[in-house]
Amino acid sequence: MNSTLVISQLLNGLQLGVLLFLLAAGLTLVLGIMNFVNLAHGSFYMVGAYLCATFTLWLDSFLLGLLLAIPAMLLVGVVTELLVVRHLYRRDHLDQVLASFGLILVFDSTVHMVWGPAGLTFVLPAVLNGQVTVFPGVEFPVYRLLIIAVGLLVALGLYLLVARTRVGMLIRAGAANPVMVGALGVDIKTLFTLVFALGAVLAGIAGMLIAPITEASIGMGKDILIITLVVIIIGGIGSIRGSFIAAMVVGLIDTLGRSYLDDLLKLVLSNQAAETSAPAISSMLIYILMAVILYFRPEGLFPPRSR
Amino acid sequence: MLEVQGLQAAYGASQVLFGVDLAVGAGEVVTLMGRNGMGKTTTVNAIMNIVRPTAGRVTMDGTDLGDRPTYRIAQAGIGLVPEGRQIFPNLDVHENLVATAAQRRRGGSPWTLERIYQLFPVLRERRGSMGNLLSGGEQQMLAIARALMTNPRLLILDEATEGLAPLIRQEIWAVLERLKQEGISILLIDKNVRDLMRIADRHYIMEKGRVAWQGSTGALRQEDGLLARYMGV
Amino acid sequence: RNVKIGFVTTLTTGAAVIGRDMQDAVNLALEQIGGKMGGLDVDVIFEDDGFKPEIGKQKTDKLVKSDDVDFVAGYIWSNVLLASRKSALDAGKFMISSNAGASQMAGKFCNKNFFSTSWENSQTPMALGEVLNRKGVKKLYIMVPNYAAGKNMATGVERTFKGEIVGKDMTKWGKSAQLDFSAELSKVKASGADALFIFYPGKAGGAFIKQYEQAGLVGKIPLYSVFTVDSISLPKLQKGNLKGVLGSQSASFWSPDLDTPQNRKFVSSFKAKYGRYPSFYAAQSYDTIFLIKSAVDAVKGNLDDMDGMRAAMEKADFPSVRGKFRYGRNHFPIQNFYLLQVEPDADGVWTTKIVETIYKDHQDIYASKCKL
Amino acid sequence: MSRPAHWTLLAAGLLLLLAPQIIGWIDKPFYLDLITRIVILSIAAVSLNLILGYGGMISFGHAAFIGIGAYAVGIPAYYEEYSGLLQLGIALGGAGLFALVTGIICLRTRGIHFIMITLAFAQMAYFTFVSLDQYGGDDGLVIDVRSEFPGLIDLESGVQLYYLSLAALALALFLVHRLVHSRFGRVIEGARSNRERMHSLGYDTYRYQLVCYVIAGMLCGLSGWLLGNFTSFISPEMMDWTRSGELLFMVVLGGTGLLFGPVLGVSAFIIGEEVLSGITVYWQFIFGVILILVVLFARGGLGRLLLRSGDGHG
Amino acid sequence: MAEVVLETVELQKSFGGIVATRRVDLQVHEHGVHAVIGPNGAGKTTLLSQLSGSLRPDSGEIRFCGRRITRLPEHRRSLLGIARSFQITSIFPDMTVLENVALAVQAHAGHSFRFWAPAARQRSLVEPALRALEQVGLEQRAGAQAGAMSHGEHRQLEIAMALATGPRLLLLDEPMAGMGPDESRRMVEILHGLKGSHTMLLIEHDMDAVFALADRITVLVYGQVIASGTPEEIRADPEVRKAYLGDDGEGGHA
Ligand SMILES: Nc1ncnc2c1ncn2[C@@H]1O[C@H](COP(=O)(O)OP(=O)(O)OP(=O)(O)O)[C@@H](O)[C@H]1O
Ligand SMILES: Nc1ncnc2c1ncn2[C@@H]1O[C@H](COP(=O)(O)OP(=O)(O)OP(=O)(O)O)[C@@H](O)[C@H]1O
Ligand SMILES: [Mg+2]
Ligand SMILES: [Mg+2]
Repeated sequence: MNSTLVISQLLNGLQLGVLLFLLAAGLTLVLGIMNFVNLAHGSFYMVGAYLCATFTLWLDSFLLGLLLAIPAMLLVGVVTELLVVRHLYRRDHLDQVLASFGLILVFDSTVHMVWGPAGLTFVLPAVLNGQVTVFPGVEFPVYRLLIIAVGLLVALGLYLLVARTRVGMLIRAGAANPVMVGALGVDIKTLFTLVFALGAVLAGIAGMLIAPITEASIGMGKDILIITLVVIIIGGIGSIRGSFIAAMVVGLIDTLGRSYLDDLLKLVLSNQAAETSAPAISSMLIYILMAVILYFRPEGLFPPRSR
Repeated sequence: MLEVQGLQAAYGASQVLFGVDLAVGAGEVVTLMGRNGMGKTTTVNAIMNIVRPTAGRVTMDGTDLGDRPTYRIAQAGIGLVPEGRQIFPNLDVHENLVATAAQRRRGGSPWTLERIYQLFPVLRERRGSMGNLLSGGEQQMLAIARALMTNPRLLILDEATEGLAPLIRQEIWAVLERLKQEGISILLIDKNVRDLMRIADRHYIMEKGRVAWQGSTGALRQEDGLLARYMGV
Repeated sequence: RNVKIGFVTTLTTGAAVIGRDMQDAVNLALEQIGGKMGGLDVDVIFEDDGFKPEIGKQKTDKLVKSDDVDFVAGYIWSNVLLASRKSALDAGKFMISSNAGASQMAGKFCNKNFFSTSWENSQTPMALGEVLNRKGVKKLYIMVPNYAAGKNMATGVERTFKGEIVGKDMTKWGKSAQLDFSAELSKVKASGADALFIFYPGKAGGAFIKQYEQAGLVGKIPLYSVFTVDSISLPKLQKGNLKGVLGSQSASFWSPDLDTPQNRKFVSSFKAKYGRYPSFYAAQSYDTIFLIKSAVDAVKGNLDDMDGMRAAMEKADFPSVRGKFRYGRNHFPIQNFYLLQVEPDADGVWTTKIVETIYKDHQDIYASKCKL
Repeated sequence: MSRPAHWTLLAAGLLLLLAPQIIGWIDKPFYLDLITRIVILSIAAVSLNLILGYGGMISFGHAAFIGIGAYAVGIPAYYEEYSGLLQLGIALGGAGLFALVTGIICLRTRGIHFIMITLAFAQMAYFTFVSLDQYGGDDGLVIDVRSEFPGLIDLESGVQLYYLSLAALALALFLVHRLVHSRFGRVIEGARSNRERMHSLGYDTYRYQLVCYVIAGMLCGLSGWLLGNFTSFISPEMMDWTRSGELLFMVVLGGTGLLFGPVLGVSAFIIGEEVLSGITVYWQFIFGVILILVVLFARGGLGRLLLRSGDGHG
Repeated sequence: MAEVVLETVELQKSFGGIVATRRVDLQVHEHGVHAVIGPNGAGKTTLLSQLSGSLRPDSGEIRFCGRRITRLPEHRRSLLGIARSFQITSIFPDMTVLENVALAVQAHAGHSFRFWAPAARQRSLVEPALRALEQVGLEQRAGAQAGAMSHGEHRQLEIAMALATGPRLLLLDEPMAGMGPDESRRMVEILHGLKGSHTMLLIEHDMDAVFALADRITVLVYGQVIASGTPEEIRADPEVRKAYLGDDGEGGHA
């Protein structure tokens, strides 16, 4: 096997993993800690991408675009929480699923109305658009390295916030019993609003980061959502550490599957069959992984110390 | 300190409280007694606005707590040990204690982790255990400790000694007496009538969502058959 | 009674840009013919296939059963067309594909009431394969989406390309298409190919080209495409200043600068009305309306005369943007294919220009399998 | 059940029974398609409601059974095997087997994990069919001839297919009705409500839930078999997670744990989609807002909303 | 002495570093009330959970009527006649009180793979359920939704469900917790009435109840049996007084 290719593919996997982690972190907080099944999490990813693209095109600077899009995402998150989500924490999961599906439709069609069906693209500043040599012989896009760095930083920050601070404790306590947290004198509602918005911002950042690679487009959130759900389930719902590890694993498996599976399949299948079934089977890998993990560890790899 | 007038409350269509009046003075220990299902817990929850009252007034030091959200009422200085413990199952003992800790009382000696662990040595041993893995009695101690850690001016204990071993229960009564001396007011719901008579100043007996009797410990002792009538004791 | 035309295209999801271009072209054509064919008023009912075969079929059913249209037209996607064909054809309606050119429709599923105003899928890549041979390409890497047309395109280029195929990736397509090609591009880079062939219609094309540039392949492994670099993707690429695409080559039966009377009229009026270049999707849709008009005119509005209308369409006697052409017996055009190159026009707008003719009067290879 | 509810039911039943005639009068043949689709999907929704509404097993992979049922028509048809009985047998057997095998694993988990593992299996089924290039892969397969029941019923006739579907729906409803009120049904409900307590009372809930899951899977397979015949087109798309999701929404919209809730939910969903999408391309916006409002204000779904207003009169 | 119904031999269970059950030998005799007392966190509930089958012991053995049941799953033990009431109320909140109890009856009325006949009308389920409700004094509430009752009523229901399974051995985890004095006394009477027909293992911190009911008492401290004997012996045991009873030992007399 070609070792430079392997290294590039590992980096590609890592980059996808980081992106998934940004999404998974917010979702796992909201689901695991606040007990809200937010199918609309992917919509924040989409809205983030659109906002960033719009601001970037408008100001002609990716950096400024990012700086404006982040507070805008915070606003989107807060408003969503206040209008819809906050009324649903105590409802059963089905109500939440239904309402957040409604939110997906609303976000998708709003984006359609505002930006049209075409999708938005913009290009990276020249500094980010090139490649660097990471190992002798291995060139890798600068920008994808940047994504990796951002993701790792966010991971660290979140871990500290949730595991090490009183805010983290309160969020977890509020998840289990918000009434009681209130009865002990803490304004849990506002705290939840902020956490929800934080999740929205993280998802939005993921969208902002991916936009210059692919583009901002309607529906980009729906598919990533399911993969993100897989990530948090594998990692153990509510565990930041778990979603980090699971995101990396899923990122690597997906990437490596895409690059090597057809060659593997060609050993057993005809060329034609291998070529057409490889993409499907590599997409299936992460679900197989999830099912196997749930079979042996029904709570995921790192179940939070309690439910 | 705490004054409740004409409090009414309902669960959906079924009304449970029909105008409860009660008061707890500064440094006073007051009990709320009554058979199962008479509305004691509902009264407490209505005071805290956990169950939204349909009518009535709740004031603390003269200020109307009105429609304040629960957390603001707690911040006014009420510490609650709820019925059924309701500790945070996904936090460990230490986190349960510090997550909501606060300082809502001036003067006196504030409750700290150290003092709590002296009071309940078991909790120190279980410091790192998740709340839901504790035994029933350990959870109950934790619930009391958690309320103490908010250093309240008024402590409400709803069946706080349920499931506690006799020795620990005695320990709790001793603590309550100390708190009373520090000037903390206490509203107490418990089934150990004998102990209540020993430490409380005044009593309210509830029946079917109303206060059916109120009076001092002395009066309660004297009025023959009162406890038998309302409590079957 | 009116002439009723049902037009199935994609009006939602990211592929809606294509649908819009087609819709605009149809409306332009209707305007130019005064909304009349053979003396009758024309009603066009647009339906959205949601980028899904199943929905496309459902909408076709509705057009046929509920709206009782005379012609079912449109269809961007080969898989949608394949799913819908039975609904339209079994009901005895004319079906006109304004884009999708599934090979099966040219061969074993060819039908007397089915006409194409585009091409059979493998023709364009076959033309491109010839170009690759002429340029001396020895090692080719192929990337196409994993659906009916993608497979046809790959088969097409493989059929004429004489060198070695060093790699081939089929990526997920449809509503949840794969848009991040990092893993595949790394493979391309490592493969030692001296050309990369792609087919990514719609938004995937723009995303692909960006990443092609970010991966540092510009100038290293030249890009050849079909149905990817067009008037839909170019404005976005230009806006993003992705210069890598300038000079890249593709094959097509049409380009905005194709010099025929009807095309000059079409392109200039389209630009005047909508302020942008039309895409080939638009050109084919525009042709669709004129093809139908030729049929209805021939029978003087007697829409029950199916045979008369069919005979008229078989003659291909209408002003087409591609100039004069013939229909094969499978009702696919026998037409020219050109090599195009991306260049700025006089106003600096990026567009495609015809470099040379690759095939003259080319007929698809499936025609022989058609039992008509 | 209250009196007005009875009348409503009767009226709805009559309407469904006479639908083809009415559609014939008003000469809108497409509506027959619409209503057939509603009836067929209702069967799937009723089956989902059985495990979800009564059993608390939230399956996010129910579309897999639909797909299996539909491919049970398509794959034999591809080999020119059109026997309806055989195809139906494959549909029920295939769906039941899939439910058994996945159920054994899925039922080890609960809550959100159950949701996700059912999704995982459905996705595996989805990708398996995507990779079956022979049967069209991602692009699907057109079914040229519908299931044949010589001398009994001709499914090529839309009306006959409709009545067959309606009969199947009635059967499914009756079955579920009896089931949930039986001893078996009580156990299923108990297991939803408090599984630990069921164990300590002496129930092996796992076995009961598994049987329930298999029954639901087969019912849904039946719906898929009808759907395959109805659309004459099958594709992996039928088992996509969004389909499972939509089915869930329909059930919740109608009201979980209500016998007729699923039918109501499916009707509201499909008719809503049809009507709104005719009005504007942005229909999803309106639809989304309605969904949110239903959750926020009509707790317990449309079914309970109707029942409540029905009670008000009765 | 009466026959031994339940017996444990060197039962051991630990959670991480905590040994919650330490080599416990216990014998419960037929038709008696055997109380287990001890400080909070001593391992009483843990012991009971191992007996009922919801926890697996690490080592040691459990015998029920001479049969080894150490590895038997919980529901199978229930069918053998071991019923349990929970320290923390565990009911079916969205069913009616009657349905709760009927479900308990049904568990012991043969398998439940009966798909057709409506269960609500089966007298064989409803009548025993009503009887159990009467026993705990909850018959008035039969039609109420179980979730919407007060804490004390939940406790009563909890006992009724255990009774309804018609058990040979009742494992009661603090049945008096949360009940008022009146209800507590009533519960003591109920349990007293069952004494002739049932064998009971009782965990309780209400010493009045323990001394009123128990024939034998075992005292657990830190998972270990520190004393076992008749109520009189236990009350007199200085170790027990120091570790658990405090002055409350006197309470039994009051
Ligand atoms: N969540 C609820 N929904 C409906 N009714 C309730 C609810 N909680 C309590 N009730 C009813 O309200 C009445 C009063 O209950 P409450 O819990 O206040 O009684 P209590 O005096 O605290 O009794 P206990 O001593 O048993 O705790 C009871 O009749 C009970 O059935
Ligand atoms: N699942 C568990 N994991 C870890 N520790 C546990 C677990 N369950 C119980 N423990 C610990 O084991 C000890 C025994 O608990 P148990 O519940 O048996 O006590 P108990 O005697 O019933 O006390 P109480 O009278 O307070 O109910 C306690 O210290 C508890 O914290
Ligand atoms: Mg109470
Ligand atoms: Mg215990």
